[in-house]
Amino acid sequence: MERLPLVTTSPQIHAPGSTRRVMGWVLAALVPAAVWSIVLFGWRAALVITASVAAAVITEGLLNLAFKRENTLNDLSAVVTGVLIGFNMPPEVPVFIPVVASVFAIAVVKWSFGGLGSNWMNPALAGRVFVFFSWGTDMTRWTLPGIGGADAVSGPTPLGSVKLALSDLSAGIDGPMRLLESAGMPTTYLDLFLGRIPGSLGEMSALLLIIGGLLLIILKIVNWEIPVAYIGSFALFMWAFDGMQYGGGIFSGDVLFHLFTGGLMLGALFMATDMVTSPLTLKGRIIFGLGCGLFTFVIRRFGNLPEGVSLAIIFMNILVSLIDRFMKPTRYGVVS
Amino acid sequence: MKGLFKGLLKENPIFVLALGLCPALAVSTTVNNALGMSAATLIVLIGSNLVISSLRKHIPDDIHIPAYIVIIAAFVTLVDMTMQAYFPALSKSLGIFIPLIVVNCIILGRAEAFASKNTIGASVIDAIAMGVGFTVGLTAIALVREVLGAGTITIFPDGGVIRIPGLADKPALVFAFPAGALIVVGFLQAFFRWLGEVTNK
Amino acid sequence: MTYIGIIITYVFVSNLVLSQFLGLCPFIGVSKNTESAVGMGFAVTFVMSLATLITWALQHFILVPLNIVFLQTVTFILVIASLVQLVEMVVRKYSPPLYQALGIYLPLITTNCGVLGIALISVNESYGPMESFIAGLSAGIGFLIALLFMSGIRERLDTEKVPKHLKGTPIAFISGGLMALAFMAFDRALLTNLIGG
Amino acid sequence: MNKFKTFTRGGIHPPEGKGSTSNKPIRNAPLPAVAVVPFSQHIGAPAKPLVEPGDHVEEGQLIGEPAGFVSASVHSPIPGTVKEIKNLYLPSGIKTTAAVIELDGEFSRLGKPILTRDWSVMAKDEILDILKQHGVVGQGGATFPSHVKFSVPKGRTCEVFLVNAAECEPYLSADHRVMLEHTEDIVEGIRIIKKLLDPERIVIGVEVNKPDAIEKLKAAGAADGIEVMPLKVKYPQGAEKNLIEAILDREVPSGKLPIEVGVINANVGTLVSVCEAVRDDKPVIERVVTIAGGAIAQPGNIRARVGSSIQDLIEECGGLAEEPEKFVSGGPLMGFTFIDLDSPVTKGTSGILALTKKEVQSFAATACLSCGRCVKACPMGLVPTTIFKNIEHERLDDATAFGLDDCVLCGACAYVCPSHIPLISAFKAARGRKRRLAAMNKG
Amino acid sequence: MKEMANKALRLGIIGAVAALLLAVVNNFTEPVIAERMTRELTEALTVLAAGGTPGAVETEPAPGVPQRWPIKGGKGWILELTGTGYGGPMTIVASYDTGGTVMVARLMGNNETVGFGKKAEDSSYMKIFVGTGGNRPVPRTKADLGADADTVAGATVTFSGITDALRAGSELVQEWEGR
Repeated sequence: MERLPLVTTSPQIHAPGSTRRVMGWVLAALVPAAVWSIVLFGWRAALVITASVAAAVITEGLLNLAFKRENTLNDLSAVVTGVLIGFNMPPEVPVFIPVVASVFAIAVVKWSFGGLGSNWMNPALAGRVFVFFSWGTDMTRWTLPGIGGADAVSGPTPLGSVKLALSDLSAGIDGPMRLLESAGMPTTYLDLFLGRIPGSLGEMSALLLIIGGLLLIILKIVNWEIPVAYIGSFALFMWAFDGMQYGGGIFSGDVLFHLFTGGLMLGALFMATDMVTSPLTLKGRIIFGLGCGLFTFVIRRFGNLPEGVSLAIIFMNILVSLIDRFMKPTRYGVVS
Repeated sequence: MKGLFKGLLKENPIFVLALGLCPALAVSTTVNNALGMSAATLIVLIGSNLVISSLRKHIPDDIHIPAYIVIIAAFVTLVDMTMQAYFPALSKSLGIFIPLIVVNCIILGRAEAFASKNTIGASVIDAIAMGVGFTVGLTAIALVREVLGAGTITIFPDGGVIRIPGLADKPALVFAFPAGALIVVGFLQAFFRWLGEVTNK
Repeated sequence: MTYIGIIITYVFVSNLVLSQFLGLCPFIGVSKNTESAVGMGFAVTFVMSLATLITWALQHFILVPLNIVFLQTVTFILVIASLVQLVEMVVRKYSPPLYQALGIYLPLITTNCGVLGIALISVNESYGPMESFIAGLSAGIGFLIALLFMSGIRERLDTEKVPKHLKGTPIAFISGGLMALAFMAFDRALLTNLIGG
Repeated sequence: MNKFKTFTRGGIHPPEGKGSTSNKPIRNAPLPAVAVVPFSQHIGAPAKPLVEPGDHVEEGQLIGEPAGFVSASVHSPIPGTVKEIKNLYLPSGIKTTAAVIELDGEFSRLGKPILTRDWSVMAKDEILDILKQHGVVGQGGATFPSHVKFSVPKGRTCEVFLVNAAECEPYLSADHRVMLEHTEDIVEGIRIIKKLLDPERIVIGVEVNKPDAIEKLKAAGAADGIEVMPLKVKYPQGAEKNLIEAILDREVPSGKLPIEVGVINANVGTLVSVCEAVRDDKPVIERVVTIAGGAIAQPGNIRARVGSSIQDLIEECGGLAEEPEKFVSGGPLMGFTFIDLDSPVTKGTSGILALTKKEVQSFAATACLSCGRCVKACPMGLVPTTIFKNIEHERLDDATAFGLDDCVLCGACAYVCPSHIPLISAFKAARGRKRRLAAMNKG
Repeated sequence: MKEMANKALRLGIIGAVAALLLAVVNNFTEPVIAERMTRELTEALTVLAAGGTPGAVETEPAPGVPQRWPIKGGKGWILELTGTGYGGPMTIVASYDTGGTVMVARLMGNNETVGFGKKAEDSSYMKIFVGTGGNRPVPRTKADLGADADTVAGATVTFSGITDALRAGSELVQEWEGR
């Protein structure tokens, strides 16, 4: 007797796709940036990323085992969280920090809410912020990248050094690039674009991140609304108001400098777009993106912490449920 | 005797009844602060339960809330003044959370639910039970937060500090802040729920 | 501090719930759905702004001149309790719809330590009458915002697969913790630069 | 840029899969040796059987009469003897009684000249009665009895009569072929309905993937002032609420019928039946069925008698080329799976699909990622994932508040879901549970 | 009416008793508290005076210096200084010898960021300034610190705020001492 045909409820056909496929493409899109970080910082970069991935995967596996839940490692989401945490670490970070960040991300931020899909805050970012406030000094020790291993010199990131120099700004400096020059850092936009400046492992090259991000957008793995609204509004705010602290007028900010530094591309393309923790509707996503842009600007421009991307996104994560509540699509035939 | 232990697990004010949370979180950065706060709360609890249950026949129903509040506030102020005078360091680190014992829901709650209806003896025992439960809860939170957030266990501020090797040099600072406090309370609540279930079996 | 400074301080930087540990009971207790969160938030804001103003007057015209500051706690809490009663009566009499909306939350406010807390903080910071009022108002708004955010998250969590023992208040606390983590972005440094620069 | 009209919310574009059948003329299926005729082929009360085992029936003889206001007549598709009245399950899961008729005797209609009546002299009630007597039901899928549908309730007027020729379900091309081969019957059917409803406008909505049909209908309907409106290809254009929005920009209020906004609509197949019933005095005993899917050797459109076994139709199309993953009655998005190939064709059977594993793409469900694709796909502006999660947590009231009852079960959400969450299955189950709860509360 | 009066009376009695009780206790504790506070101040100043005896307080001797205390016998000065950190004003208390060299320094009030400027509250942080100001200048930037640089890593603005204040203090002391 041949096998019986399936009995299912409609619809009888489905579009191809699965969580595993989504996560797999995200990983693929992150590979170039990962390779580049290893090229720039050597084996330490590989160690940090591996450690955070291993910690994330082991934590998820153990929790599944301990609480007798079905195995969820196959969906690759823990690997993505691990890689993103690794990407957010400075190169010389003590290895226990990314490990703690991964454990916190998986166990507290994701698992305690019910696992993948149930968490409301981006686990990788929450993990990063947790260790950032816990071990601030270790999380802000940077090295100047060099092909085949990092330069021994440690210094602040471009944004950090600009913050620093701004506190004692002398006349005649018309923008962050000039400040970089005085801090002895590479000074062309191309250097920023390709990642020849100090920074977290994964945020080095804006170019590679944009390529990966575009790939995901073209494949419709992630939506375009959030990156466009985020980068657009952030650029606008920076252009409009950032020039003022250098004595310039309105609309004199150095947009390119801010776009290519401080993990903005990593945040806008790979973290803010996390489906689980971003709104469901198009309108909602645009509002979410605008909010991320605004808060990144506020934190970067006025805060003590130079980067601001992580905090802006997790702050907007808080609002996602409310955005979803108020930005529901208009229902057919229902007059409000 | 049974009444005395109910506050520990089954009716633990912090973990099961979710009462008195604000001071529990605010002052639980070190173990000794937690113990100081617990002592203050215990004294106020006993005092107010004692007075309220002995006056219970003389306080008409529709003025009972203001009357209780005055009694509780008086005890709180007493404790506050005494602490300022004789335990200045503790008083300084507990700050406005000493006067805020007034609005700690445990105290008014027990006054209304228990002391206003029971004899003096029973009320005092109830106060002790709740106070001990509060102490256990608060100390548990403080222990976790101090160990993780500072890498130490402070029993007396001068000399009684245990340093945990490794952690003391690089503690996870976040646990000393509201974020860490709330997370610790969440997990401890879940843990106590589980413990309650296991011990009931 | 300027009025703007006070507003930003108590709405974001020193948010009662997320960085001062005040008003946690209602934060957990009344945040199960958005409607009641907003109702409670407004009721608290209203009482807080009035209470800080009245306790300021009490402190400056009675307690200090008569040298009976030791009665501060007793008198403040009495003032707040009677204020809540009064507000409840007035609202019930003159605005039944408002009473419908806020009525059930009013009695809970007496034991909201945020109200007494902000009154004591205002006195400690030696604010003037207007500053006290604004501090009370913005502390209330900060409370409202935290409560609203929390209710949004909890409504979502109602339909998620939260593990059994963490359901309800524990997961609400953990959510609150993560919220507080995000609010660490708004430190005093940011405030200083925002209104100073 | 094409500027064809379509509905505004949601919608999906699954692979059309119509190419293998839409260009092939309708073939006649061989007459069945045994016809299994269910008494419940429509929405509403099952027809009341008029025959008993042993009875001899003529071709087109009434064998079941309407048992209530919303009910329809059933006729014998072939001449023969009633062998038994048995219970069976239709592919849609409906349990019904059916007459098993064994072919025997002479065909009274087949091959005979068609009698044409002058219906223009008939009264409206007379026409409605003919529809009732001849068992005309909606053939788009809902199988709503036509004599009920075309009776305008008191106090309402029908401004627009919409002809639903969207045929948005993938694979199906029966309506497309009918439009090409029965153009005149359709127009005649419209004329009859025009007399009944007296609408201000008559619009035929056709998706632009059927250009030949659009041309033919335009030419045939021009004299009667019938508008043919090309529509952008998008599923579920053929769902009546979405079609009304697409063509007229009107929205039927939640929980109401299209007449609320002055619209009555009908499927093209129904119009052919209306025409045949009124003009030719022919009851509904056959229909055009698309036989398609990757597993069918020679897919095509077949005119089959009601009651023919599906097995026979598949044989007629060359049998199975490979082992199918699923058999589906209807379109792939709203149709039902079935196992029993002896199931009969009914008035509502628009297609029989034998789908391969590759076409089906079914996976085990994983956790919802809140990607929002279901929200983007929903033609009713709902948030399917939220409704689903509320059902999952037994919050039926909340699910209802989020629009559970507005869902048209088109399946667009479940089709696009990358986590393969059984959204439609949950919605159907929840509505069933709600009905049972309501019944319990009443009783 | 009578009932109302009865209730008011009862409430009044409770209030009066409570107030009376508190007044009595306050009577005992108030002097203790006052005495303790003076003692604490003296103790703190004694520590700052580094072996000397602090003298009477003077307010606003110079802009940016809210208070100063001379160390008896002309041994130097204790200054309360204000610096600007990332979170706004910080209060620093430091004692100088007559040459303007920092003897003891403490960071009192500040609003610096957790994990960054906040760690300046540790006593080890402030130790790096002791001995600077006179013959050795107060460090201007972190680079001047050499091996100690790691102690202050990550919080440059706080660091500059403190050094600026200490340097200004040192200069004032040298000015007062007529150097």
